[in-house]
Amino acid sequence: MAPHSSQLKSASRAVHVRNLMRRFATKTILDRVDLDIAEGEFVALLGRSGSGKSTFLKALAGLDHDVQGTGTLETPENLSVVFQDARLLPWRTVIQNVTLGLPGPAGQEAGRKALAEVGLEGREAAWPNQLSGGEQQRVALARSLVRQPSLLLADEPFGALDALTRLKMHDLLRELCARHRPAVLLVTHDVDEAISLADRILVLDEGHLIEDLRIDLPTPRDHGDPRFAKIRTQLLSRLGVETPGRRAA
Amino acid sequence: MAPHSSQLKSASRAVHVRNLMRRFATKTILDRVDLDIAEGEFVALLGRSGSGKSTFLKALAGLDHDVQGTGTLETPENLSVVFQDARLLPWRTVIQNVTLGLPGPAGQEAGRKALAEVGLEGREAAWPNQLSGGEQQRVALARSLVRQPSLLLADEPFGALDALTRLKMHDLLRELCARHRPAVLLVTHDVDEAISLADRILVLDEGHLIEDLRIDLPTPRDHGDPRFAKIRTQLLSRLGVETPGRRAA
Amino acid sequence: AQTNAPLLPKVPPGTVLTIGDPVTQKALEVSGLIKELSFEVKWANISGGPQTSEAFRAKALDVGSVAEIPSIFANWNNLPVRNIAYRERRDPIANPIYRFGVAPGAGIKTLADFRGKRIAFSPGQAQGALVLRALHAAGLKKSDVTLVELPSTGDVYPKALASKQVDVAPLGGVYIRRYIAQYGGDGATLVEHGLRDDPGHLYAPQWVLDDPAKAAALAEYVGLWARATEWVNKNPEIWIKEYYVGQQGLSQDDGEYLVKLTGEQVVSGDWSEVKKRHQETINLLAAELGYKPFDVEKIFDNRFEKTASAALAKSQ
Amino acid sequence: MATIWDADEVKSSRPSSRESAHTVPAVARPRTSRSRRRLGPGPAIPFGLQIGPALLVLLWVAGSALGWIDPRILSAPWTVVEAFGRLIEQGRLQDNFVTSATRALLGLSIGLVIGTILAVTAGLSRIGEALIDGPVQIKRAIPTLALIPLLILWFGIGEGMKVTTIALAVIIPIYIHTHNALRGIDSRYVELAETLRMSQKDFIFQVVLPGALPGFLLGLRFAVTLCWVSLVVVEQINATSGLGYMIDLARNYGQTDVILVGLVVYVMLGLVSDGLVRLLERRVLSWRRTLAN
Amino acid sequence: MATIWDADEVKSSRPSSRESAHTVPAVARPRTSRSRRRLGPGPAIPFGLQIGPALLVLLWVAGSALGWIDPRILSAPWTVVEAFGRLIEQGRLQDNFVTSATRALLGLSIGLVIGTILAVTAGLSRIGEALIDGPVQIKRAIPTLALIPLLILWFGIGEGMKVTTIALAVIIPIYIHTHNALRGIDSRYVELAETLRMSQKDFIFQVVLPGALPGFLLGLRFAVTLCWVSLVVVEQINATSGLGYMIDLARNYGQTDVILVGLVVYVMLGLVSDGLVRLLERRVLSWRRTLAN
Ligand SMILES: Nc1ncnc2c1ncn2[C@@H]1O[C@H](COP(=O)(O)OP(=O)(O)OP(=O)(O)O)[C@@H](O)[C@H]1O
Ligand SMILES: Nc1ncnc2c1ncn2[C@@H]1O[C@H](COP(=O)(O)OP(=O)(O)OP(=O)(O)O)[C@@H](O)[C@H]1O
Ligand SMILES: [Mg+2]
Ligand SMILES: [Mg+2]
Repeated sequence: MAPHSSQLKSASRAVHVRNLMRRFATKTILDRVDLDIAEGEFVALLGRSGSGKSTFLKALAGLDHDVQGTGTLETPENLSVVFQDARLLPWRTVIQNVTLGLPGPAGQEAGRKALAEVGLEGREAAWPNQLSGGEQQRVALARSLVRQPSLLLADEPFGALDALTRLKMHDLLRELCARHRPAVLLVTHDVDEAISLADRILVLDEGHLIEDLRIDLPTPRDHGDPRFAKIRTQLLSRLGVETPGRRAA
Repeated sequence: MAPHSSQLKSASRAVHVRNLMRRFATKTILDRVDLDIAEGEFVALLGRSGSGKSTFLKALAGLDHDVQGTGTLETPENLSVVFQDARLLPWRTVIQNVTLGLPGPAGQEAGRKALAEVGLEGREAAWPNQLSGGEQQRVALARSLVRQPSLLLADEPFGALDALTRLKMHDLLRELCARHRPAVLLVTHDVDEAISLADRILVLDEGHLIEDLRIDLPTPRDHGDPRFAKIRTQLLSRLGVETPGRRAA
Repeated sequence: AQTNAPLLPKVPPGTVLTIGDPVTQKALEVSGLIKELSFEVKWANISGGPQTSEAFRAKALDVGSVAEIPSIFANWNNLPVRNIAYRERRDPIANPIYRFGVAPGAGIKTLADFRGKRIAFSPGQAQGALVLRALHAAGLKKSDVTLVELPSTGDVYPKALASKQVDVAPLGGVYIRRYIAQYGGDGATLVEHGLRDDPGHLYAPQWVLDDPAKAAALAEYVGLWARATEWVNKNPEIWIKEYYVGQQGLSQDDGEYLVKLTGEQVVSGDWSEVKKRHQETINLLAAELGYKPFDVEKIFDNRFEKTASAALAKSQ
Repeated sequence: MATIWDADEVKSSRPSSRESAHTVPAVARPRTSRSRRRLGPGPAIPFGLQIGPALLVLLWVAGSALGWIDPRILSAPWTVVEAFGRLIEQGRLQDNFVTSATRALLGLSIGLVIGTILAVTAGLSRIGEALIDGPVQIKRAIPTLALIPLLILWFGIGEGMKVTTIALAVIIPIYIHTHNALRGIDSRYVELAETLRMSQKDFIFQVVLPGALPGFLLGLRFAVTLCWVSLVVVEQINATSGLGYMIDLARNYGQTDVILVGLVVYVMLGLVSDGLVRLLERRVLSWRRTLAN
Repeated sequence: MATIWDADEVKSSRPSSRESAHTVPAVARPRTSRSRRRLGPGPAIPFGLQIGPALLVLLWVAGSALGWIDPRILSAPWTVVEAFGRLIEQGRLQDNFVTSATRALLGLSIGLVIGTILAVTAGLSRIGEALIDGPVQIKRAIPTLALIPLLILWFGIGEGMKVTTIALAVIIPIYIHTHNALRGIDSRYVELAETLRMSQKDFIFQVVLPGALPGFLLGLRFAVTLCWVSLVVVEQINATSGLGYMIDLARNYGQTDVILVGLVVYVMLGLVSDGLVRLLERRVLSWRRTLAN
């Protein structure tokens, strides 16, 4: 594990995790995980399907009351989660889902702006089940962003989006980060996405963070850049994919 | 539209669509769409989020009783759908979900094999909500494949999978296609995935199929191949993404 | 209606009678008289006017045992029935079925004091008719009092009196004693009404009486009913033990009290007196409740007038 | 890597693959023909719910007209209509209805409010549940008839007792359904609410109550008929008017035609009340996509 | 491209960001402390549901011992316990219980089967619904008390009538809950079933019934208490034993302690039946993740 992560001063860190263990029945999902995330840091989390990424996020969000485990956790109160499923309340309209719990007309206004930003202007009054998969995901994103969290936990928030919409959402997220500087922990399966967005990339495997990689490429990052390709190859091999030719069968 | 699609003889085609219209309230989602898919043909469908891909698949599956529309449709009776949401019955275990409606011990056996193939051996007795997102998606895939359909309609079946698992599922799908030669219509947002798997790629936009591209590259397909890159660029531009440097911000 | 067709001397074989008269049933069993029944009987544990009438309507019952009111109301409401047996208490004024309970502090000593008071009233039941007759006897009209409609089931009346929801309510059976025992200390009292409230009848629907076989069986049953009544008069100890304590689950004390309260019941071979009183009741109820009065002969089957007393005479 | 499983045995027992074709010529009208067998109940029959009752009435009319039904056992419809006419003419039916409706609706409203509050309290707090749930179950286990003497003791025999009894009856289905529905809300939505740092009020009004609404509405369907049905019991006591009183009286006297008038009124009240709640259900649950539509 | 919205007004009204820390020292035991406020009811209190009834009993004991409760109004617990002892010694309680239980459970079983079949029929076919639903609503709208005369007309005064009345009472909640739950099944699962070319039988047993199970079980909770409660009504008619008969008889003679024994038995039967169904609920609905757990 990179040394810097444990040397953050308490004042400047957004997330502080020590010795985090989580298990379901006999299966240990997280095995004494340590992690620090600095304020404003953008961290991407990679890992195989079923490796425990969502479990980790839930633990950080304090949502695993019923899961066995131990450990020390410090997170800001003002955090926001984009769940792997969009998790919209089916009985509230789109705009109500975005502004859930936000008071007054200011909340309404912010919600409407957020919806427009994710490309869903005019769908405010729709029911969640009248939206396409990608549209639902974007509503969930808008709901999280409108709250301007100090810590954003996002579980594959772009999984159901096409290339263009995904790029737009990347831009949106970058701009928000630049503005409010939240710490971000983003789970994704897209290695390129991780490299182009994150300051730091973690790989979770068998309950351990087996990789903690700082990305020092200048932004905007060019996918053609050989350093980009090198990081990609390194990460993919960590994930068990041997490339040249990237995704040859 | 490529001329070949309308010249298939009725005997050898799996899907025959003419003049398909679908609308929600005032919004026309599919506007006189024509499409033929030959038996054994592997077709990928791309399109922006909200462009109507899922609507199209549902129409092909005969599942839009309550949607307004007209058109001619011919599809084989024996079709199978992987929905965009995994759509596992929460009150049935994983193995029961896979073997739903399959009779007897033969069905059980096939179901167990299918689960092992998607990497979920030993999870037969789990409830769906005890699975991770990607695991649920793989159960849904196993459920579809175990039925050996003549037509497989798959709506982003790999969206929640990591790179390695995704490659394994690609292999699985390819081998099944080679064996039973179903016609496949695969919705995906991953252009590389489409190019590496499909015989033909469609792009849906504003209710029309604005692209119908036959992929004649030899298999296995090399992502580094310049023809691959050219097709990728062409498709991405159809989707509104201008590249060089592929996904530069 | 062929109420003049003479009764058959013997019950034809194969006759079945459904009888809702649980008290007599028990008496026949205990006394052994039940062995003398020459036809098949299906016993039903049904009592009370409304229930018996409902069972008649459903053709589920052939004969029932009630007081005077049910046959009157049945005839007003399209269910032709007739009384086929009659018994009364030995000293009816001293041994009434009901007494009026008076709520603590209501200050009522005689029927005349009912004026302006709230009286529990259950229309269609014997208690209801008794209230009307008591008012009539005291020279009061319905409008001189407040009739509070309450069902007389269970302990509703004593509870209503105790919580002073009504000033007067007719009480029967163990409730008479229990009410005074529990609330006498608070000032609860009783008022005697001095009226005849004691008639007991067997009655049957017209269509049963029209069936010669069933009519013959009824006649036999009326005879046994009379002898069972006699038997109970003569064997109060056994009756208390077997019926009140054994079957009804009362204490010995309560059983003795009830037997004393009832006194002796006598079967009469002459219906002229009872018919006269019935006619008065019919006229009173008709006037108070807005029905058409009818001739009392409509609800008696005179073929049975002597049946009970004859059976008694024969057995002694 | 893949050893493809073989399910030929499975496949052979399914219908062989065949083509099905269909054409919908007319434009812009809802597409009804389809290639796939539909497993749900299909589109609603217009006035479908009214068919059953209509058939029963028809049977009654025909049975009485053809002499199959003994009028002493079940009065003929025209006798009942006559009795209706008579009662309306005398003003009795209207009077009784107004009295009863006042009692029923008052009891319903009170029961609704209390039942909902109890359900939310017991649903969201274990202590609330410990204190509330048992007594409600006890109330439910005791037959109302057997409770009447106690209610008289506590609430007298006036209007208060009647409305209280109705309210107590209404509380039961409202409480149980709402509590059950609330406890059945998917925990994923509760997690969501927790991360959104909602206030307790927002949580109740945005998540809990709308999420439990389907259950609440089912409870309401029971409650609206219950409030009418309870009249029969409460109007035995110190009532001089009301539908229950009318039936009670008629039963005491054995007036079958009046009993039937009362029953017909009950049936109509029940069907209309239930129908109104179902209508409400369709409107406020319009977000649902279920087997029903 | 993005014009970032500004929600500073919004933010200012939320609690300011702060750090919360917690440590769980012991290893391998369920983690209970947490940083996030929990909105659900939290973990179940052991024997929580028994607290309410226990408190009521305590109140009764204390009230009677301290003389707050007039024994004329509500017999003291020890009197009732005495009566219990007496009735059991005489064998009356057991006899009555066996008779009643036979009736109740027979009626319950019949009602369960018929109710479920009706619900599935009406739920899956519009014609079935048209024929079944109305009559069920009509039955529901008529008070049982007022129905008794008709039931006697049709089914006599024997055991048949009693069991039928109980079964008819049980059918109502089973039908309505199952039908409602069935119609409420998410249409996504119906779509799935359609694409899997399930047989009608598989559809009913794999999708419809398990999906409607939560509703059915709630109906069952109503049904199990209803079958006991109905005894009071049916055992008024031509019964010579049974709990309802016992209470009725005791009411005639004013034996308040026996009445209370009857009510206590009812309450225990109700609580135990309801508890058993809830236990069953927890077991067969173990797949659910809801607010409750
Ligand atoms: N409630 C549960 N009970 C038992 N096992 C569970 C439960 N929830 C999750 N798991 C298991 O824990 C492991 C980690 O799950 P998790 O959802 O964290 O994976 P993930 O990394 O998010 O995977 P994916 O990328 O597929 O979403 C999986 O194997 C999953 O099956
Ligand atoms: N029931 C509905 N009522 C109204 N509009 C709907 C309904 N279902 C879908 N739509 C709209 O139809 C459009 C097409 O939806 P569809 O689900 O087919 O998109 P998609 O191409 O699958 O998108 P994605 O890639 O995001 O899943 C979307 O804009 C969606 O909002
Ligand atoms: Mg996950
Ligand atoms: Mg889609």
